[in-house]
Amino acid sequence: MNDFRVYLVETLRATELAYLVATAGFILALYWMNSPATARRGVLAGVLAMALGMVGAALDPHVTRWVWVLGAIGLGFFVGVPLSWVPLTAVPQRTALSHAFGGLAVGLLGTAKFYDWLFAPAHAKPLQMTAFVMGALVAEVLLGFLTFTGSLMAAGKLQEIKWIPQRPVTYPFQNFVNIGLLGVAVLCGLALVVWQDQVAYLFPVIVVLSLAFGVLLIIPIGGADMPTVISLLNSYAGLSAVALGFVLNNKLLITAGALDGSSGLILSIIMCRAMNRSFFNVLFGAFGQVQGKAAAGETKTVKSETAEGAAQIMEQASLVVIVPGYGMAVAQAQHRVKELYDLLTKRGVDVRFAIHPVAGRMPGHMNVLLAESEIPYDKLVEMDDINHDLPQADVCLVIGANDVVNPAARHERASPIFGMPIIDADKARTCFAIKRGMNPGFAGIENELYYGDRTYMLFGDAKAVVGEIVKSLSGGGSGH
Amino acid sequence: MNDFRVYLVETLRATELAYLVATAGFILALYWMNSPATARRGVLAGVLAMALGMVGAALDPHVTRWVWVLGAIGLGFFVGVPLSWVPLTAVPQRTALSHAFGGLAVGLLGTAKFYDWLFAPAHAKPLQMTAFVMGALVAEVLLGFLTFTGSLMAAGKLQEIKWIPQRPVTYPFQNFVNIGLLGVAVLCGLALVVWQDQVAYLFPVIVVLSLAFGVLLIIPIGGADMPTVISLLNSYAGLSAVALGFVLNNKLLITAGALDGSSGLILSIIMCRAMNRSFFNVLFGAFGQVQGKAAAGETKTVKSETAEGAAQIMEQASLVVIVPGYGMAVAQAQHRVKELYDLLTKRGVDVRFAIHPVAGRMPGHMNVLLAESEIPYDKLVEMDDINHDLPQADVCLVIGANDVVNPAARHERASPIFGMPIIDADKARTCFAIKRGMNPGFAGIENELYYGDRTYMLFGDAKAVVGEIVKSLSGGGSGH
Amino acid sequence: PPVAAAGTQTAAESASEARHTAPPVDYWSLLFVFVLSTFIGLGVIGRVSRLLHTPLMSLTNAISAISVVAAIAMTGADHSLPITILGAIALFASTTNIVSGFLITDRMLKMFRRQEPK
Amino acid sequence: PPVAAAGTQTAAESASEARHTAPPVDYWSLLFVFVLSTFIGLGVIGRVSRLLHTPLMSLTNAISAISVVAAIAMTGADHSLPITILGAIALFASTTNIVSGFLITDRMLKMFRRQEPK
Ligand SMILES: NC(=O)c1ccc[n+]([C@@H]2O[C@H](COP(=O)([O-])OP(=O)(O)OC[C@H]3O[C@@H](n4cnc5c(N)ncnc54)[C@H](OP(=O)(O)O)[C@@H]3O)[C@@H](O)[C@H]2O)c1
Ligand SMILES: NC(=O)c1ccc[n+]([C@@H]2O[C@H](COP(=O)([O-])OP(=O)(O)OC[C@H]3O[C@@H](n4cnc5c(N)ncnc54)[C@H](OP(=O)(O)O)[C@@H]3O)[C@@H](O)[C@H]2O)c1
Repeated sequence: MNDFRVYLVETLRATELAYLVATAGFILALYWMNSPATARRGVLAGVLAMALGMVGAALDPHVTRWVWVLGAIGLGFFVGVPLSWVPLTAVPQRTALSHAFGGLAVGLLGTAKFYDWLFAPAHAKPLQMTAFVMGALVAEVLLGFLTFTGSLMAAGKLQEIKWIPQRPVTYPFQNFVNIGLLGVAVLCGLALVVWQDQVAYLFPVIVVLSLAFGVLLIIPIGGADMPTVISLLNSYAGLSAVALGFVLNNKLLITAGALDGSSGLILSIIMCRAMNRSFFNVLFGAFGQVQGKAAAGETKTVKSETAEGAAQIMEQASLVVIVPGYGMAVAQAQHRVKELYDLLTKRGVDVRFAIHPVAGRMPGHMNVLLAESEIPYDKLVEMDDINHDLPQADVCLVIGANDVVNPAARHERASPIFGMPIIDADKARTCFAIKRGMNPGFAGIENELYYGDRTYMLFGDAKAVVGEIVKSLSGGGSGH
Repeated sequence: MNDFRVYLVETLRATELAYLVATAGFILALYWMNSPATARRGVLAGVLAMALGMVGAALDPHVTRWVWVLGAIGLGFFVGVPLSWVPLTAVPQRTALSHAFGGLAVGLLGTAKFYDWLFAPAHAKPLQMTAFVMGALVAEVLLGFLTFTGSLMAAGKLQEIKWIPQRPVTYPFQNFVNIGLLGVAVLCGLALVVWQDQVAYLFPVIVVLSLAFGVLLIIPIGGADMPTVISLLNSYAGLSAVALGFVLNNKLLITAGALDGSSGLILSIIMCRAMNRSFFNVLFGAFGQVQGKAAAGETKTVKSETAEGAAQIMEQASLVVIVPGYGMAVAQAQHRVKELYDLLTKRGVDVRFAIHPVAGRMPGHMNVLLAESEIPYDKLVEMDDINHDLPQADVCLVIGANDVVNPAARHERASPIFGMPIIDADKARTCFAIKRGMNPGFAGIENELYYGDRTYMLFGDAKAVVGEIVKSLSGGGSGH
Repeated sequence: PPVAAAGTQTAAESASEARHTAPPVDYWSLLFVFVLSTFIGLGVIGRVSRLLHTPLMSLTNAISAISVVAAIAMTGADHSLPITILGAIALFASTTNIVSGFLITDRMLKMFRRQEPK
Repeated sequence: PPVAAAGTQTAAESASEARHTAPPVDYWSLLFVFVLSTFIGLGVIGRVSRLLHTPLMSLTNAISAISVVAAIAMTGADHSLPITILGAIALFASTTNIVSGFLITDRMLKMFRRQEPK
């Protein structure tokens, strides 16, 4: 058995081959995500690539402690399977938690590698600790542990755990403290690169500093900015895998890590752009800290409408555009929305969904929820396309969206969302807005849409209100 | 000076760095070709990358014979600059000739490397000739010399050189002979891989066989299929550079060669698809061999029209679609077409150009010609888009196009072009077709479009006929 | 090119030592691999459908657990107990990510369907 | 991984010899580089505007003259005359391709212009 593995690995180079094929598999996995029609094939490619990579690693003739290996893998399955059953609203938290696990794994591997090298007798070092390798090892440990605590904090903020403050926590000279901390960690790393095992005691210092830095990096960022931060942490996780690949001379780690790193980067750029904010603003802007300045002076009045009234108007419409937002996710109203969609479609009304890139709390949030309720994905229209149609829409129904339909983004220079592209709900002939009260959304500002001439509020929980509309549609129009 | 180079290369790894940056440059060069607005930036990136690569190579401290190096480079400039002045109609030939040069260079380098290794004393071999390296070397030489003679043949056919037959040359068992020849070359290669310098005499055999194979591969292919073949040869040239990279452990050769190889492959696939033919059919189909079967039975009649008549009708049109083809290229009519475009546009007529992917004799042929005459490129519409507009077009003016507007592709199962997507010239209200006589186009078949109810022929050379239309437009309508 | 200058050792020492332990590494190749993969990542991710950004996040999350291959080697080879334990924790954590990441991605993707033809 | 089994030599021989001549090569890294570049090529070329397929052909033609880097080493280093001559011919041929390829591509691209705003 072991001879056979030696033959496979040393003569046939089976590991290298497996890694090469696995790389191609990961690339295809991401490539196939370009359309929902091929996306599941992409997952399959990813699973096969990962399995191939694991088999390739297990072929290594040095791997003999099967009890440990299989035990850890089994335990991983045991925990991983239930973790995949979380409700869809908890997907951001799960992703963050998962990044924390990933960061921990990479950090521990780096630590293990370091001490393995340190304690090995001089004539049989397990790896040649050149400056390059030591540098990569330090970068890997730093990124890994930083991702670990940072992601834990992010997960906590998203889950709204009590003892983790949701609002940004700021204190004087915060950025100086953070940068100083990072600077010390980097200096320790440089010292290790130069003096190697003579300053081995600096290694635990780096570990502690990165753990602390992860926490400090996240606390000044508001809970609602967490999706962007998670994406960025994903990028860090990828980069730490790359660094591990440099340490171990493992090309699969490098390719998969780089794919990951670029993915996280691009997603956070997309989010920042859709919010018209910069990276810098997200990371250091303490967004969502100032609050309540919205409730200024003059009292404006809103008109409200009943669910029955709204149902009647929608029934007569020829084009209804529905704008879902974070409120729909909170209320879990997507299945009711599907019933509404079915009823209106049956009556010959053309119903389309306007999807803003940052509606909800993670990129693509609305798409997943609406897909869950089995609304066909060709009815989900991107912002730029639907804005062409909105002036012709008879009704625009806003379900728990706020910032993404706030016209202040178009003209109010002082507004924190100024310049963010929005869905032109105010251009439809009639606009109905479902929300529980007059609370602001994520950006913490008032929305003049609600005070518009053609806007009518439908106050209440999104699930309840849509349910009422559905009831009056199916009751009143059953003989239709 | 030399010490400095040693320091740069061995300590700073300047060559590797230059190659890495050059690789990124080549990728960006191709990436920027995605739009005419950025394409020239792409050329700049390519030039800089190439220069960086050359500098990187010249940093090698072993490079000392500057007279030879600079002499050869100078001579290359001396010949290369005039070669870039060829008229645009000769671009396919120039490209083919250039591939021949490239193939020759790679082939010679492989040969030089082989004999350099063979004649070196056993204790100072310039490279470690593992099975892998020998295999790569053989592949490189094979592909290089095959590309050399194959491209020369292709250039000859395109230039219509007298002693190179235009029509496919076939003989019995042709494919067997070709495959046999290739088989022998591959066997010789395998022998070299196994027995190395003991069978060194097989190396010249491989060289001769690949030179012969290049010729034999091309002669059964018709002159008009040359563009596809050139693209494929481009792909081979790229692969041979990759093989050279494996021999020399040079990553820049591998990356640039692979970019090239995939580019050639994709372009030939695009061409094949647009002609609805398979690779196999192009390479072994002897297309264009059978001729004249078109002139069958019944005599149909065509209507012809004068240039003045056509001018009158176009003047009154609101949408004119112009379909250029190979005949426009032959007649060099593009500047007259631009005058026609200007006159009609000035009169408020909407003029658009319908560009078929394989109109002319190379991909993008029509675009380049029309761009040369300064027609704005946003007026050049791709086939699928223009086919939507054609039923609304008042006039469709076909200038020297034939196969790409042949309705037989839609319904005549027996036709060699059956299934090829075409431009729906027959759906316009009126169709004018400019050509010199009733000769068939590249595919050698009759075109029922010319016999249609709404089609009128404008017989004559494309340049002359368009010139007459322009004259009568500017004469008759000058007071407009 | 492989043997890079080691800190306190002479080149000859480190080279001969390398034969006993691990072969010298061609870092420039690794850098090439990194740069090329980054290009691929940027190209491929830019083309992912906006509909699928949430599943994309969980898919890349699963892929980032690729450190599992290093964890297997660390856990399975003959190391001292503390190192084996660190390796096993890493292996457990990565496997969890792989399993839950792929499963939840697939669960989400299953929900996307086209309008049924009527 | 680098030292692959050489035909007639023992591994030790070839390794010691390698130190004198050229360092051992990590072929698997090179294969990775090849596969990754091919992926990039397929992705990038598929996105090239159809308008520009002719200039693309001459641009890739220029890029395929990358063998120039090998030709420089072959011509410039201390080799026997026949080999230097072969190298010089290759260097001449590649330079020709580079120069004419880039120049003609640029000449074609210069011709593409947008509708001037009126
Ligand atoms: N998607 C992303 O990737 C992402 C990432 C980071 C940040 N963001 C930010 O998140 C925001 C998303 O905008 P959005 O318009 O979707 O949401 P929003 O602006 O946060 O507004 C949500 C609205 O829903 C209402 N609501 C909450 N629970 C409800 C329930 N159960 N029933 C009915 N209504 C309910 C709330 O008003 P009441 O309390 O009055 O009901 C609130 O005004 C943007 O500012 C975006 O920049 C998004
Ligand atoms: N573009 C590519 O990449 C590519 C590659 C390989 C093959 N092809 C093939 O090439 C063909 C291209 O189609 P096409 O419609 O452009 O051309 P075509 O079918 O070859 O027809 C060209 C027509 O132009 C006429 N013509 C020639 N010289 C002329 C002149 N001086 N003035 C006026 N008319 C003249 C000819 O008729 P008269 O002799 O009667 O005047 C001929 O019928 C397709 O079959 C395609 O598959 C293209």
